[in-house]
Amino acid sequence: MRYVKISKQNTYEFLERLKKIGTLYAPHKISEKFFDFCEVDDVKDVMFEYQRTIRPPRRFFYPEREVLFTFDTRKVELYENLPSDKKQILFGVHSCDIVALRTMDSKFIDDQPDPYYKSRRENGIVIGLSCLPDEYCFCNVRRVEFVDAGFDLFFHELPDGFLVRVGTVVGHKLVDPYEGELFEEVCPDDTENMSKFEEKRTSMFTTQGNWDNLRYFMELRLNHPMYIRESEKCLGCGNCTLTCPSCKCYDVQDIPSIDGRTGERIRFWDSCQFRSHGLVAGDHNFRETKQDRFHNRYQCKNSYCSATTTSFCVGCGRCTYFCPADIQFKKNLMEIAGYKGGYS
Amino acid sequence: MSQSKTQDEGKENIYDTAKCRLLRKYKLSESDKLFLFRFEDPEIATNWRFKPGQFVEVSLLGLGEVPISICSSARRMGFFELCIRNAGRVTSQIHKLQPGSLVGIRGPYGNGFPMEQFYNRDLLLVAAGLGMAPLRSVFLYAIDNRWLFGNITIINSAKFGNELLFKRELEAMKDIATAEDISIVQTATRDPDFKGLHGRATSHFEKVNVDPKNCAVAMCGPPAMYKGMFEELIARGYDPRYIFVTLERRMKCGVGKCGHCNIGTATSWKYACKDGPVFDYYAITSIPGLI
Amino acid sequence: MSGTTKKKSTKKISRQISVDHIARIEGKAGIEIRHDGKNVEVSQVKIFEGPRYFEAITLGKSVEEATAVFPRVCSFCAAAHKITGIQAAEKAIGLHPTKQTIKLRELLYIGDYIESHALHLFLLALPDFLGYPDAFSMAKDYPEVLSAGLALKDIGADIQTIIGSRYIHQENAMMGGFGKLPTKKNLEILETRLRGLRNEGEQALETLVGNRNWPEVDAKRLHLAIEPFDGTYTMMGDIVHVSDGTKFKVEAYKMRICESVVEHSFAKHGHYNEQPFMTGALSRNVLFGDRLIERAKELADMYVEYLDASNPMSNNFAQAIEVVYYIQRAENIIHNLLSSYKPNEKRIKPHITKAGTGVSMTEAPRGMLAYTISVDKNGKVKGADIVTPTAMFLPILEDDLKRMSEGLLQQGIKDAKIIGPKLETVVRSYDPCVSCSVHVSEIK
Amino acid sequence: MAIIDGCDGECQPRVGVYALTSCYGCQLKLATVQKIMEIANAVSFESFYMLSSASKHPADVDVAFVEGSVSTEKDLEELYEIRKHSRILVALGACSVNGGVQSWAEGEMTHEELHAKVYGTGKIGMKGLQATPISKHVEVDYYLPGCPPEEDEIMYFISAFLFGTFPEPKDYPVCSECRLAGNPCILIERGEPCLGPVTTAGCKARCITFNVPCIGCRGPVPHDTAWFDSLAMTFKNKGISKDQVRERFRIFGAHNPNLEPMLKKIYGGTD
Ligand SMILES: Cc1cc2nc3c(=O)[nH]c(=O)nc-3n(C[C@H](O)[C@H](O)[C@H](O)COP(=O)(O)OP(=O)(O)OC[C@H]3O[C@@H](n4cnc5c(N)ncnc54)[C@H](O)[C@@H]3O)c2cc1C
Ligand code: SF4
Ligand code: SF4
Ligand code: SF4
Repeated sequence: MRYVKISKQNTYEFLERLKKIGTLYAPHKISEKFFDFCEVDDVKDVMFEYQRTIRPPRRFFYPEREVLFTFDTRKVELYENLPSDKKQILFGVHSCDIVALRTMDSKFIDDQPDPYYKSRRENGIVIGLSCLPDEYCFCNVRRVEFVDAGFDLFFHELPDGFLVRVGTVVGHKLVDPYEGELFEEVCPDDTENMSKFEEKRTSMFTTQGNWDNLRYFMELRLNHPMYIRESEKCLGCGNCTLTCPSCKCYDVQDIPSIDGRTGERIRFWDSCQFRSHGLVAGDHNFRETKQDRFHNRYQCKNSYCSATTTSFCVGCGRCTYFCPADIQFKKNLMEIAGYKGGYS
Repeated sequence: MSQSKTQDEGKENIYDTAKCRLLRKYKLSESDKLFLFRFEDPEIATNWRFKPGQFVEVSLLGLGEVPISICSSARRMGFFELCIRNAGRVTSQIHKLQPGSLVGIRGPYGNGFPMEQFYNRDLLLVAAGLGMAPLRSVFLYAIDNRWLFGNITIINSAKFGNELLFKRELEAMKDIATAEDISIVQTATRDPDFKGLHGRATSHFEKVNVDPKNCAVAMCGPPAMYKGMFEELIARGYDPRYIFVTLERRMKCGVGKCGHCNIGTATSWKYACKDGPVFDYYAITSIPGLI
Repeated sequence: MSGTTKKKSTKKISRQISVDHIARIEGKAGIEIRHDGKNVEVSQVKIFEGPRYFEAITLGKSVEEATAVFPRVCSFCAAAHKITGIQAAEKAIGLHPTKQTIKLRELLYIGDYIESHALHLFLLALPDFLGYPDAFSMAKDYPEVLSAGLALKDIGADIQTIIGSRYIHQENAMMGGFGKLPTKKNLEILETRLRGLRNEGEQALETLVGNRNWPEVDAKRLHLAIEPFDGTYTMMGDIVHVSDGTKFKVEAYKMRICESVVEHSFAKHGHYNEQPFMTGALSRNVLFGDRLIERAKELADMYVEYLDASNPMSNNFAQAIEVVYYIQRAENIIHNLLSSYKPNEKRIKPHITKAGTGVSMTEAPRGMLAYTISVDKNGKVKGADIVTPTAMFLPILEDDLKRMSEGLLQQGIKDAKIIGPKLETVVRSYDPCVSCSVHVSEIK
Repeated sequence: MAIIDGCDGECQPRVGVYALTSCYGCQLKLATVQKIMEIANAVSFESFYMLSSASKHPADVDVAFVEGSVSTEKDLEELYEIRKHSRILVALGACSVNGGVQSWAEGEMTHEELHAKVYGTGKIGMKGLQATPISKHVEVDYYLPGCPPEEDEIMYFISAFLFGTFPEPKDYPVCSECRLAGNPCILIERGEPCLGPVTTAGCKARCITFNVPCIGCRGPVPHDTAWFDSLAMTFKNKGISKDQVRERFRIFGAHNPNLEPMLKKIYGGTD
């Protein structure tokens, strides 16, 4: 792998140049407690330290709502509405989110590719950024705290800049023109600093241990009382799934227009926490109660993604942090599996 | 199979549909109609293949898409039939279509029944209500390839006699066959006035003319039926490796992406549209939540 | 819709002209005239709207929630109710909003003016002048007139949406400020759009002038309007002027304008010194028209004979001139705002420590609107009183209808099918807001 | 597609727009949607008093939009009349769907008391009623909630009708739209009582996008999936008083029979 270094000052310049390649998105502080990926207007607004964004990065490749087709009923024809091939650059993606994107790929690209997602993904550049965990993070036990694929560049924080790992050909091409100008060689001190950073980071995770057997306990304790207790609190609002970087359910609807013959076939994010998610004709519902739906998410998120060899949940902590009812996903999982301690 | 107007060569949009013309519609019962379709594009018409138990997504522009099992013989190339119940927004409008209308079709989707595994075996088909739709396709497959299968028994059940799908077709079949190798059992579960058999499918096993040890079973009906049938079949010595059922779930995409049809638990997470809708006995009994 | 029926036998032969449902106004009202062929005995605007007891249902609510409920009195002037209510509530608890907040509120209010006037002039009143039952049928022959109207309605609506969150029931306007301020960019876009709409602004006036065929209902009358602050022409101020030369502080409105319950509607009727009076665009023009500036001033001077203080039909013209004026004023306000805009200015959260009462009056598009709100020390509404423009001008409107029908009767016109529509036109010229008028009244 | 059975897409659907007791905002919204002229071309307005003097009442229509709550006996008579003459009846807006802000709970102050308080006794001839949603009196085919309803939902309904169907139902809360809009959560961050979690989606979290907590103008999520208890519990945990919660819920849901039992369950007897 290729490693280069960039100073903090030059990073701003680099971001400035990235803006010329396409639309640059990076974490911004949007309120007291929340961050979100926003289009970068002034590079000084970019946050290099943040825990998690309120909206997951998947939305840049798989938007909340998009028009798949337009149609005309007189011709009985669907007209494809593929995204434009404008470049989208995501700066500051944490490793959990990068793995989450790869779980998305496994569904949307690996098998019967979804042309909309694929096209955006091909036109996307992902630049990772190191982070320090808070008490909501548990990517370490999900084994995704350090990614080795799925990014074009990955920025590791150093006291005086960033150590950059180059992940793909696209990444090389981003570095090449500025080699020597913005990027310099990595010296042993930098490696030492990265080492220290990683050490500090590892020690900061509040949850430790091995979670590999979790999904078996999930199944062996299907009727754990936790489900009843916690689903009582649940508001069924879908925040957990909508903020999750690896949730992917969508719904499709035809929206006709007022001329009585044309319209749009749109898709938009759905959530398994909504009643209609499992509803079929004749009002039969395969996930009838709030508890059923609550349970469904716990099973789904802990199921296994063979492409990343991890669970679909990457431990980013969003579903807990953004739950208005304050339901603690990590804690509840630990309760089911019988894992001890480490929760604050 | 999809074709698209604006796309480049070789690129395909899995959500695009192919135009199909409605050629005929027949009334099967108060709420069910049988629709005969043909692909408009001759190339698709000749190359389109499906397996019994698979389904298509029928698209009515401005209303949406619905998954519907194909219920015709896999042999009739370019033509296929759908048996559709008027159940809501989309299906009610499909019922109003007149011959000559065009709809969009994509598919076929799902795994379908593993017909090759059924070769040289007797067949027991158990349908309840709309379940007869996919099983008709299995049945016609066996008729079309009669030499590959042993005895066939169909148990077709419905709540009321007039809701028995393909009732007359099946009766006619029996008359033609006269031979003992095809048995048709049609029963109404809640219809005292029905002039025929009464009671649930499980109560008519004496009329089943297959060898349990060498028989493949295909079932389609409500989950509640499966539980009872499983007990009955195992007790009678049917080989569990050859018991298959098809499941219904909400579906939007048909290709394992939209997530609505997800079933199972953390260790075995399935999509009914891709990993199913046909599941075998062991899958059903080992994965909680399938039925 | 209209019909003549014989009244039950009384001593005199009394005949009735009635309009069951006046079209093209906000709300459900009818007209009833009883006459003996020459003189009109009874002329009533009958209001069929149900009561909504706003003052009562907000009692005991926390004042912030109450200010979310008040604007639901009326949709046509939701911003007017919102802002007047908020101001009264702020006065009650002694909260002083920032200058920027006040400017933005005025801008929001202007959005309401433009939208409300455009709607009234183009969709409700112009069909009368051009001889159509509605704007849809008018569209075929006057497409450009209508599209000007729709463009104005849109800008009015968009100003309100951008500042207030939507153009009906703006939740973003709150006590102490706004939840979120419009971005600089959005304000700039509004400014540019407003600049491009000056011609549309004059369209209504031109069309009205070109089709002067209104019924004559001349009569001297009292006009009341609030003196705008800072010597400008706008909707906010502290002193009410009366055309007889008297003035009073808005706080005194309860003493000067009395409301009474009448038999034939859920709307109360307002009087000044026992006399009916007029309020609205025409009154503003009569009392403060000299403060108009630039193009609006020119137009007002040019068409001065159309702005006849004693003819309520002139109200339409006064409104048309206000549209021109407010487009200009909105542009100026945005321009001023932008020069020192603070997009992150925080709302002053109401902090309630003691009981108090606040009064606020503003000029809603249809005329004066008054709010009194009393709050207890826990921030709960203890009392509320709302007087709406329609409630204030209903008595004089009824008088005008009487004059109008008497005039026609004396000309020998007795056919209800002719009189009815003419009466409707008079009602429409006032641009009444029927739902406003009934949802309010005093709690003692 | 045939819009009206038996007329092969040729005839224009007839539409009526009516108001009971309300602020007229919903009609105003309908009258001021961007594409009002296109709607006017696609349908024929048989009755729309606010906009047209060519209105008839009663008029036989395919779709009747009814705004406002039933608040007088006249309202009620009119509503029955409208129902009789309409094929499809749509409740337009909060008042008509849920009773609106003017519906108050009996008990605290009865209707007679309220009436007397505002109008005194005796003088008015007309009789007022406790405001109720129209579904209490007649069958309603479709609901367009909101105070006022959203433009895109009105357009979707009308276009879907032209296609011979209804819009796909929404049975999820504003909260989800709030998240998709990328708003910071007011409830989490500021601990203010936001009704987004129990309010029917469709407004794209309009108010919260302006930093204003939802007051529930679109009414509770249908099919009993508005989890009032869970929300009240959340509010309680955030230190919001029973009184505050009650007032919030009452703005648009005063008549909700579950309100008091729910508060009792979560907060117990204390205030
Ligand atoms: C694999 C499979 C095979 C099927 N085969 C047949 C068949 O052969 N004949 C037949 O009549 N029906 C069949 N169905 C059921 C059929 O799809 C539903 O009856 C139909 O979707 C109802 O749609 P609607 O819009 O008319 O009803 P509504 O109740 O109005 O549906 C509302 C929404 O729910 C969705 N929906 C409702 N039920 C289902 C469902 N079961 N699956 C997916 N989405 C649903 C619809 O897409 C629609 O968007 C099958 C379903 C599945 C999953
Ligand atoms: S389930 Fe929760 S913690 Fe896991 S990836 Fe999704 S949002 Fe993050
Ligand atoms: S602000 Fe309100 S609507 Fe938005 S997420 Fe929080 S609780 Fe839900
Ligand atoms: S956020 Fe709440 S109050 Fe605001 S529009 Fe939506 S439902 Fe109504």
